[in-house]
Amino acid sequence: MENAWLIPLFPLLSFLVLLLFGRKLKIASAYVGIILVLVSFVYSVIVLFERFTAPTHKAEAVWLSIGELQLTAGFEVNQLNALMLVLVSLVSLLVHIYSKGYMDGDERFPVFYAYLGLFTFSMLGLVMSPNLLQTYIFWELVGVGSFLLIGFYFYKESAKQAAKKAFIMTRIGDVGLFIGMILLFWQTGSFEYDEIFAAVGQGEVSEKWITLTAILIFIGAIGKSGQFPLHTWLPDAMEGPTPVSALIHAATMVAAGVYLVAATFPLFAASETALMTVAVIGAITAIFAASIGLVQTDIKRVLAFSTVSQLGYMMLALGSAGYVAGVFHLMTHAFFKALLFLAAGSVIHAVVTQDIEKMGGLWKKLRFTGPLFLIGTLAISGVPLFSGFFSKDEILMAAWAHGNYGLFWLAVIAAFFTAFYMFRLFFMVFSGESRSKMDNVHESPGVMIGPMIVLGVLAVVAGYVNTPWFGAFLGDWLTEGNPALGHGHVEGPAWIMFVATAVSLLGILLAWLMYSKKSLERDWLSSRAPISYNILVNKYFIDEFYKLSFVYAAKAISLFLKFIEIFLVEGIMKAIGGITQAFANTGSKLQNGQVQTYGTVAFVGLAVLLVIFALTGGYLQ
Amino acid sequence: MSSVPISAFLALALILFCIGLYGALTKRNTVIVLISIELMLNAVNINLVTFSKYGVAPAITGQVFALFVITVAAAEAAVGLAILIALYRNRKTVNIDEMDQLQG
Amino acid sequence: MLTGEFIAFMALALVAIIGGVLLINLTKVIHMVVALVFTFVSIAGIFVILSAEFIAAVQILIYSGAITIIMLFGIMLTRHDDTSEPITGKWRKLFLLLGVLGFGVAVYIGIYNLDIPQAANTLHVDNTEQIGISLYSHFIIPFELTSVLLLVALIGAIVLAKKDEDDEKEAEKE
Amino acid sequence: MTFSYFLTFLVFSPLLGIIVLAFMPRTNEKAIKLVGFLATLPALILSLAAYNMYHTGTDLAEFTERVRWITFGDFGSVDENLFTVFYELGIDGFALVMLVLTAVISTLAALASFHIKKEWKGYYMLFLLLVIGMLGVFTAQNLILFFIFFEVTLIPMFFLIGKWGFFEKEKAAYSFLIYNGLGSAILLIVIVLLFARTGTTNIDALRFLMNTPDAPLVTPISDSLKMGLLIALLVAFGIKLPIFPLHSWMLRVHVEAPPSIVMLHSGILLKIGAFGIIRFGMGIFPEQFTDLAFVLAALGVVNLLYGAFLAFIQDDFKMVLAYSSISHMGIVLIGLGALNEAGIQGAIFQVVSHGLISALMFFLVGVMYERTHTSHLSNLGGLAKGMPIAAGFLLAGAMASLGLPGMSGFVSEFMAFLGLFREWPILAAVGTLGIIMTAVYLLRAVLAITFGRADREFDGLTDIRTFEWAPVLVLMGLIVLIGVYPAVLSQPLQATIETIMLGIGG
Repeated sequence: MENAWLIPLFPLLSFLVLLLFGRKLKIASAYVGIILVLVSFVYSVIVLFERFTAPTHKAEAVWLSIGELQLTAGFEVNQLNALMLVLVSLVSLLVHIYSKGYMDGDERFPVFYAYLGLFTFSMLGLVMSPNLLQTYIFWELVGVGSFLLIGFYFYKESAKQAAKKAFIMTRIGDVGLFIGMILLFWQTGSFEYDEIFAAVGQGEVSEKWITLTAILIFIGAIGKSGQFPLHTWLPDAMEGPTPVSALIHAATMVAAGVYLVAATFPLFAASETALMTVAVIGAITAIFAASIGLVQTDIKRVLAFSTVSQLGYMMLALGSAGYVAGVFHLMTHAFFKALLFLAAGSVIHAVVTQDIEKMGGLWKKLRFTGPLFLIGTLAISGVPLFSGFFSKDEILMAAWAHGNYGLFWLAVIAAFFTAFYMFRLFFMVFSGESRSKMDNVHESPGVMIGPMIVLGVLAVVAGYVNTPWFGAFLGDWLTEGNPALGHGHVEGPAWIMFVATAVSLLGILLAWLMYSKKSLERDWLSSRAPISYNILVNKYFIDEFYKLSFVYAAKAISLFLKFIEIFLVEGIMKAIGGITQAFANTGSKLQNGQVQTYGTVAFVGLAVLLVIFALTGGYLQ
Repeated sequence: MSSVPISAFLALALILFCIGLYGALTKRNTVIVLISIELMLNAVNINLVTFSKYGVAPAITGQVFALFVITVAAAEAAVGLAILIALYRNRKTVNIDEMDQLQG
Repeated sequence: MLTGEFIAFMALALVAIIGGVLLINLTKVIHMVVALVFTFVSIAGIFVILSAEFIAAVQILIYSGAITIIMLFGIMLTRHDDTSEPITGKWRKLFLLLGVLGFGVAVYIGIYNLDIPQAANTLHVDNTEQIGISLYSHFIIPFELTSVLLLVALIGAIVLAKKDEDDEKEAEKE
Repeated sequence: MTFSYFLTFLVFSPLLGIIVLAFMPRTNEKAIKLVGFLATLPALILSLAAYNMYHTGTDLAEFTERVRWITFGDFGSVDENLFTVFYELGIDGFALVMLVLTAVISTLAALASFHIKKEWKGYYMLFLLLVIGMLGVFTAQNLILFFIFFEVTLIPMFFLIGKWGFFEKEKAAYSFLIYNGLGSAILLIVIVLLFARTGTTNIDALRFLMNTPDAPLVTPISDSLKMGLLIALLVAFGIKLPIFPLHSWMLRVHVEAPPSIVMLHSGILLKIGAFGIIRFGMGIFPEQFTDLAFVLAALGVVNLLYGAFLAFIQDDFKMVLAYSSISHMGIVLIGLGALNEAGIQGAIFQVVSHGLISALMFFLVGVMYERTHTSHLSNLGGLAKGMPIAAGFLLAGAMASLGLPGMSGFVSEFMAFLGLFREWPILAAVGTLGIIMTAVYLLRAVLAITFGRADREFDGLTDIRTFEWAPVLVLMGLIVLIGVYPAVLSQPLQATIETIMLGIGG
């Protein structure tokens, strides 16, 4: 465990090697990337197992000294970090393998792997950071990795816009984190997590400051995790290659926000207001994104909105003091959402479109992808025995136990929506008649199916590490030795489980009736309530609102400043030039050869000096 | 001892100097300009003599200097007039604003 | 404190200043020179008050006498058509007037409450003799140089004022 | 061990190149370029040697050299050094860092100057003269010497802009000269006044005299006069930096001057403003500086936001970079205004970091302009296809510029804001808006150049060529080095910052 810092360095090595020699390596660059990430993964697993027995390991060195202050860099392996290491390196490894098939034939193949390496490095670095500053550093690097990968198809205008939007929207959140981090530093005198928590625990920081800094840090999480109101970049980020969506915009980076809140949980736990904010934002995001997901027709966008919605769930859990529930859902979600995205990638690979209206009847043609997609769909819908069921259940319990009854019911409705739109997606893609114009639809190569199978298995079994029936192993382990994080398992009324199951089954049934059996009208919503349908299709017009408000405001300010520039600053310029010129003109006029004029000028100059002298008392003191 | 304060003499000299200066720089007639300069020199003489009597260290030196100034002024007046006449012969004018050979 | 000295000073100063002002304001050149004579004479009076009898005498001899006469000659030898001032000079005059006033005020601020402790002096005793002694002892070299200066001025004035016959001829030819 | 004339040789080593160039035929393009490039190397090697010696434990004071130069008046009876100007060179940690930066960027700019198309001989002679001026400014130990070197930078710069620039080069050169001449004049007044009042212009002596009560001044200086002098200094250096609203000359220079000269201008010359404010403003008048700190910090925020917003709507990429320089110099002011260790260190880091980043960016602008003959965003696009490496470096440079962690821009931005948040949190919070805007305008500009569909006329572009590799790699390497391991910079700076903090009394 002492050498855990090596884990992120392997992907970094991959990045550097591919950047320098990628052109020569060509297709072999995939193997470089895969092998190096595999090493990371294996090492992460070893570290995880070591962590089961050994205590938290932390090592640091001075990175930057400012006078007396010494800022350190290092790494820490605690339960959460060890778990995240395995999670990130695993998904990254699978995506690396999958991309070998998916990106086959792209001329910038090595660049893609280099970017993946950079991203994996940053993400692994992020989850090992022992202090806020280092977290922020990797937090930004993760953002760059995501930016580069979204903009991978750089020649597409939409990709360019999406990349820019992703970077800027997350940057807005990052600034919140930046401010929060610095304010916290001046309050507690340290960036170190444990020292901050110690200071907070001993009441050295006032309630007001805790709330403020916690909310600022949460703004960072909002940006990264695509929470309302900074969520709009995430659906657009689907412009990137699909494996990237699976890795970054489903399993790892977007979960970084959740990870951040989890990592700083003792801070949030110290302020009820901050917790409440997290919970409310989470619940709003969950229901809001789920409702948009109901009507989208782009397969990746549906999944993107479901990601946003699920991340809202995790936030709700954390905001309801359900630390374990949030982290648990983070883990299960990583598996089933990565699976869904990879399966969606496989579908797109087969039919070369992302519009679900043009798919259908693929169940028979894609013998592997179909069942795997179904597993993912069942897991996310919270059908019993799949992983999503346990974690979602845990969240609902936490929300109820914390007394957030209103938010609890919102979450239940969101669960219903989720089940409905996921199965709507499933039925439209896989059942019924084919609406595709492609003739030779064929299954993806094994290099793509393999990772999906691994994820499929995990999507089923991952839930059993923390169940009300077989013991909350994960919860106990995560909270071990750290009472600030709450209990390993939250006891709630048993009926919650039945309600959750019931709504998800209801959602599935409704979707089945509408899209498979077709006994219900499909365009029920668009015909009965065109206004609300319109609002949902246009994602509540939030993009348009931002465009009208912030983008135009920035433009307006810029133009206003341009006026200042032209009239004021250039005015100063002109004034200086004009004065110089006027002086020169007067001077040359005075050179008229008349002694009296010269004498006058010389004498008046003397007089002015004398007057100044007399007025100032003779001397500048 | 003295009922007239030193500043009165100095002020008189100042006023005369200012008048002379104004005349020297505004009059067109060169003769008057020369006369104005004489007036300025006279004002200086008043100062010299005043300080010779009422200065911090009264001494005859001030008066001697006044004598020198008068001498130089006389020489200057003579040469000045000679130049004026030579100029007048060449340009048929004594107006100073028509003498602008200094202009390049 | 109306002592005789004070009254004399005030009268002389008044005459001197009026003379100066007339110098500026009169239109005919001859009148101006005459106004100036008054000023010079009153300044000689001021010198007497300042116990510089010798200087006062020299003042009358050189200024009121010699220089005034030279000026009159100068005026007579040249033609004077007293025309009005050119319009362009107006601004300069105003400018200059402000400058002169500023200068005056600034210097006046410096001198108006100048108070130098009175030291006893014996200037009025044998004034001429004192001047003579210091001129021929301490200031002998400058004094001799002054004579050179006067000589140079004399020759220079003659050379300048002498009619240049070559020039005359050339002027006639043209 | 002392190093007599080490610094003299370092500063005047480009003179060798000037002399050699003077005897060369003006048409021999290759040889001239080679000599011009080689002449910058001695300074680079010596400055790196000095840095290395510092790291191996040599005291920087040993580099000081001092020769009696001009004596005014005869005050030997009072103090034989009174009213005497010495020729004295010396360095402290800050100056050492700036010296290395100058030497590095000069060498790279000499390489970048291979793009120059005419009159190489005159160009390189002026170029080397400019280098002498810049090296001298950072080593001068007294104000008069500083001023002389400062002026030495102005003249070559004027001709380099006016002769080798783009379309409106004459106008740019004149506005450069007018503004900077004005700044120098103000600076000269301050220097002369200080000299007249204290009888010395040595910076350390002045620092001592100004901050010691009952110091043996020739004539006393009241607090209000000190404040006046400080404000005059700030204006003089503020023009150079530039501080809003004194910046318009610098925009013209950035747009019209040849890119290799802008590398030097933006990389080093603007930094003289910051150097002067720190060295003289803070060093000599610490008390007054403390009173003005808030104004400076507020001006910094104004600079930051003003530059950022205006950069957002520019069409010319050079204009974007020019405004981004204004914006980044705002961070220097923010750090200085914070007036604590973090802030000052951040400001100095920003000075170095922006020097490297803007040199890189303008080098790339030069490379692209050479191939596409345009720098307007509306004409460019899709360069990532034709010249992927240059585009990649451009993107990396933009990332460094917008403060991506792991690169130098972040360290400085972080420290400056760390400092400011301690003193004025609200102001700092307003300032962080600049962080967002920086990302907005830089991405807008860089993506417009590199991303999108490539124009047909950009098909046959060549990517980075042989000699162009050196500048991009060296600059990028330094940017990343400082970003990852900031101790390379912070260590030499420690002593300087401690001295400053001592003066401020914090």
